[in-house]
Amino acid sequence: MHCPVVVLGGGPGGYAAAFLAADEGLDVTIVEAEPRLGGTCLLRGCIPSKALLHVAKVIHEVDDLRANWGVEYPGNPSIDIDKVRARKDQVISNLTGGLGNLAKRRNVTVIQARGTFVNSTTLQLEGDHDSIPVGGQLTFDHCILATGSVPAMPPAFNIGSDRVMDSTGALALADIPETMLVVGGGYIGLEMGSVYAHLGSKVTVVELAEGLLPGADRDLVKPLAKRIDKLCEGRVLTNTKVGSMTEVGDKIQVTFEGPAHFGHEQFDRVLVSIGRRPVTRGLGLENTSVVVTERGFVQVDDRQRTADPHILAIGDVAGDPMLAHKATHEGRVAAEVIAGKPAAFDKKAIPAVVFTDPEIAWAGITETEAKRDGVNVSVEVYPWAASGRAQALGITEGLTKWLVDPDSGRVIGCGIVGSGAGELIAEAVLAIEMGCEVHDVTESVHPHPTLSETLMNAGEVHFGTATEIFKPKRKPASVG
Amino acid sequence: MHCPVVVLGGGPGGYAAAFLAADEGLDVTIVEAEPRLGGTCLLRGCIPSKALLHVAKVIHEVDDLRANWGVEYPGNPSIDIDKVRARKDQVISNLTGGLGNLAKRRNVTVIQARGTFVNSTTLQLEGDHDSIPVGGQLTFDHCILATGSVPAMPPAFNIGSDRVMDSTGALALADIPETMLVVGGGYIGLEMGSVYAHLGSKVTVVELAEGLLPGADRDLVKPLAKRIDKLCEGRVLTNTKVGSMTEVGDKIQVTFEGPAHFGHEQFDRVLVSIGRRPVTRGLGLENTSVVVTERGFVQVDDRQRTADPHILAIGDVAGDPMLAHKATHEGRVAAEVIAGKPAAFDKKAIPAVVFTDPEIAWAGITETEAKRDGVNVSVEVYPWAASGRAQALGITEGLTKWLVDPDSGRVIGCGIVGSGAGELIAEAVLAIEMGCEVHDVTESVHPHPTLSETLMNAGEVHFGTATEIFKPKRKPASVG
Amino acid sequence: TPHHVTATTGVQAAPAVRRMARGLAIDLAAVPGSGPDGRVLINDMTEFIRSSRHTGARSH
Ligand SMILES: Cc1cc2nc3c(=O)[nH]c(=O)nc-3n(C[C@H](O)[C@H](O)[C@H](O)COP(=O)(O)OP(=O)(O)OC[C@H]3O[C@@H](n4cnc5c(N)ncnc54)[C@H](O)[C@@H]3O)c2cc1C
Ligand SMILES: Cc1cc2nc3c(=O)[nH]c(=O)nc-3n(C[C@H](O)[C@H](O)[C@H](O)COP(=O)(O)OP(=O)(O)OC[C@H]3O[C@@H](n4cnc5c(N)ncnc54)[C@H](O)[C@@H]3O)c2cc1C
Repeated sequence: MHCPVVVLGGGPGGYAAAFLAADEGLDVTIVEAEPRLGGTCLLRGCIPSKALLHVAKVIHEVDDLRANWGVEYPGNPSIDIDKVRARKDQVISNLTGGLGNLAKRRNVTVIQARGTFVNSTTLQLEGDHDSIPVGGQLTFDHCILATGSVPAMPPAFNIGSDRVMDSTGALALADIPETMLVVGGGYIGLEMGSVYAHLGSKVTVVELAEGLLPGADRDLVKPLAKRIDKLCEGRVLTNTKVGSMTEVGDKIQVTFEGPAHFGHEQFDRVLVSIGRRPVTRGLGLENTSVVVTERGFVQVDDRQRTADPHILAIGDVAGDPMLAHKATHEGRVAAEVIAGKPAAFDKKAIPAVVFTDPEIAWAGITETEAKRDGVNVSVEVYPWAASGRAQALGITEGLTKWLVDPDSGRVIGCGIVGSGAGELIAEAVLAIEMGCEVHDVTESVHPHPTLSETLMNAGEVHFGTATEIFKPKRKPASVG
Repeated sequence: MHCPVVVLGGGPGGYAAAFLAADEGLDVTIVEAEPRLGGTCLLRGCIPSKALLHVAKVIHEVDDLRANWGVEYPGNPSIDIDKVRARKDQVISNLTGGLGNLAKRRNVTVIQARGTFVNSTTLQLEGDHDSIPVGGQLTFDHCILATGSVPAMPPAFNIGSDRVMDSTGALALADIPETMLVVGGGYIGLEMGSVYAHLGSKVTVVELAEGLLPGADRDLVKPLAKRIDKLCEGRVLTNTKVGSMTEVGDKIQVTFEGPAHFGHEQFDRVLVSIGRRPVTRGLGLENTSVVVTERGFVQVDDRQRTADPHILAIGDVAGDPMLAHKATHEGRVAAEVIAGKPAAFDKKAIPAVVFTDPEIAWAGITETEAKRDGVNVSVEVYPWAASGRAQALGITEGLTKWLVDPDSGRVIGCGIVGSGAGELIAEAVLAIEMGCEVHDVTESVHPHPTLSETLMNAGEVHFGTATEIFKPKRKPASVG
Repeated sequence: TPHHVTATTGVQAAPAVRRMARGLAIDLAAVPGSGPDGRVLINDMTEFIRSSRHTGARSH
């Protein structure tokens, strides 16, 4: 069978690419190993994690109503874990079912099979699904490689026990263990750890680096670290290496090898969330001209083209940051490039969001990067304690900051920590992409009272004229 | 006493103007009748209403957890109304206390007095506070008039009973009445009605017009109207005039005079929220050259200058929309104009937000206005049912739409209904102010999974290429 | 990383303008920008195209 455009992998990168290519009038086939479209993001990533985080958030807010507002629900919530799981699975089915319908309506063929490259224009299809064409091969003019990534699981932790889980296992929500260790204080570990902690587990977090969320600006991490520490009742072990894991009865015994924390401890479950690995091995890429980097990513240019003229690559398999929205936009670029449209992936800002409570979000250049690379920026910070909305909601620990290019006065980076940061960062992305100067942001009327005002206010800090804080940049008027 | 710049009224317009004028190096005095800065917004408007709406929202979310997520708190919440009120008052004190400190640190003099104009450069100060200078008069070079607005209360409803309240009374939260009538289905009525309904009152809403929120686009109102109807158990009387009110025992008897609903009914409390009236009477404006319009607003130009060369006016007193963020931005313009800066109030988009659940927000041109004025627009609607985030949160009734100028491809209006709409609209305001084309929005990477993506997706609808819905604009690829 | 470089250096233009330039194979650096700090606006593009049509200077 021949199809002009084949997309290998039906995740947020792959289906976005396939659907747009179809909308552009191309004849498209998706090859996906799983019975459902959606990929990591929909089946075992972004979506189920956010559904569970919603439950965690409401439980937290009820605690806050009790503590601070005089509104008290009697007792603790009873949690029917089967219903929680069913609801989460329902959300997934709705969305993945929707994608299936959309593929049909767009005349996109979906083949359920594992594809491997025989050569630059042929895929071998493994599997036993009816959708696999006779002969089990598919030839193409263009293939968009979108095989995504999988959780990294070092052999030392891979001890053949169900009690040692990756993020997929944690999202399966088999039970609410009494005690749980989260190995890795990155965003996935903190999101899932928060969920289990709010559902009632005693969670411990262990992180090799000096602080949680290595790489993120410290001032953004601080309020979250404080909250996580409280949630874990102090059991946050940074600067600590996990040595070995062994199954002991129905527990997992874990040894901590310092430098900050030594000894061993037993947990009912362990979540290993130390990173993700792009899926480039075992795909037969050696039969093509595609170049794979040392770190296992497919090398692409700004049009998502690989070194093989027939193959483009997008999403997690095509490099960092491994985020769904990056995958989607790259997918759209790849589809447009094949359709002959003037697309390129030349983004100035790809937002990153940690959907904990508080949320952390940033886009464009970070303070950490600016320091590392010696980029001269002015950093304009607005504390949420000065925001009427934050006061009304009782979430005054947040902050919003802009990184401004001192020469042009343009905003080139933004960081936010606080409830809803993930929504707020979108305006910052637009501002950075548009090359907005600080005045463009401060003179846009932000609705009152909202947290979006903090973006405007942080801009005002640049001029020393934020209404609700006193941080003059000009000399004060001579007094007397 | 003489002060170069006097601001009459210490609301969000007045204090923003005063603080910026001080930051610009000017010598500033605020004259405010009340003992605290903050005005309507902070003392009896935006801030306390949003604090109470937060409580309402969490109560709603707990109901949703119970109904849909298998997470159940035993029984109903006990609501300690004194604590709720105390918390709300605490929020107000924090913020108003903050403003007091900021005034001090900026060397802004605050006089607690009622000011009236003796002539174009002199205020008479009434009151007995120490801050009033000897002689009780204040002369100035420039006065910024920022006296705001007060609730409209028609004489027919002003029957001298505590049980008939305006928004100030409703926010005082004297009790949680068993039954409550909200007269006027505008944003203030719906916000306060929602609060009382969630706290346990049986609320009835009566509105003269055919639908709630007259003036707002109907597709935005629809999901909210449905929710309000459920919250009020069907007691939403649109197309209905309130005739008279009388106190009968400890109830208020209200007559409904059709055309859709007739008869009379008794309520424990009535909230009259039919609009607000600018404060221009009794100020001695007749002793100045300030021109007041038929509707009672002070006439200003785009630099906030009145017909009197010494007097500028801002905020609610200076015209619609009567919103805090409009007041603040006008205040900043007035301060800059006095300081000789090139400011003008030339906004393309002033957002409006209804902070109910779901929220409604819009900015720029509305569909209703476009129809009325015969402006040719393409309307691009994205239903939240297609959003992964909305599915994960179970809030799929929302929608996001752009109004696009078909000639230039620029976004000129935006409307959103759904949770968090008030935060999301900020990006739309920036886009409209920047003159963004639809591509600018669709090619900005919006983080996944967030509701901000719906702005990008609604933009994609413009091109017929939104991934998660099928709404082709081009002819479908020839099939076979 | 590359996307940060474009954030601080290079020609400033909105995504839609960048897209237009790519489509017409125009080097944005060659287009005089009339926006703040030399930002290239859509109108600058149309003007540039019009004037290059006259002079035949357009690089295709
Ligand atoms: C717990 C968790 C939470 C996350 N939360 C977020 C978040 O909030 N926001 C965010 O942006 N990102 C999040 N991510 C990351 C996000 O899921 C990925 O960045 C995204 O899914 C990448 O999309 P993709 O299309 O490149 O690949 P994937 O989604 O990984 O999809 C790849 C697809 O290819 C298929 N495939 C692989 N090999 C073959 C083959 N040989 N033949 C056929 N099919 C094949 C796979 O079955 C899979 O369906 C999260 C990830 C996890 C694990
Ligand atoms: C219940 C409610 C909810 C609201 N919610 C929102 C919202 O969510 N978002 C929003 O944008 N807007 C909201 N508003 C509207 C908002 O409060 C007003 O638009 C805003 O306060 C106007 O600001 P201002 O500075 O013009 O006037 P005001 O805030 O009204 O302040 C005027 C001040 O002037 C003082 N004053 C008046 N006359 C004199 C005098 N002669 N001498 C001395 N002092 C005087 C008054 O005491 C007052 O403090 C709400 C209003 C209400 C009632």
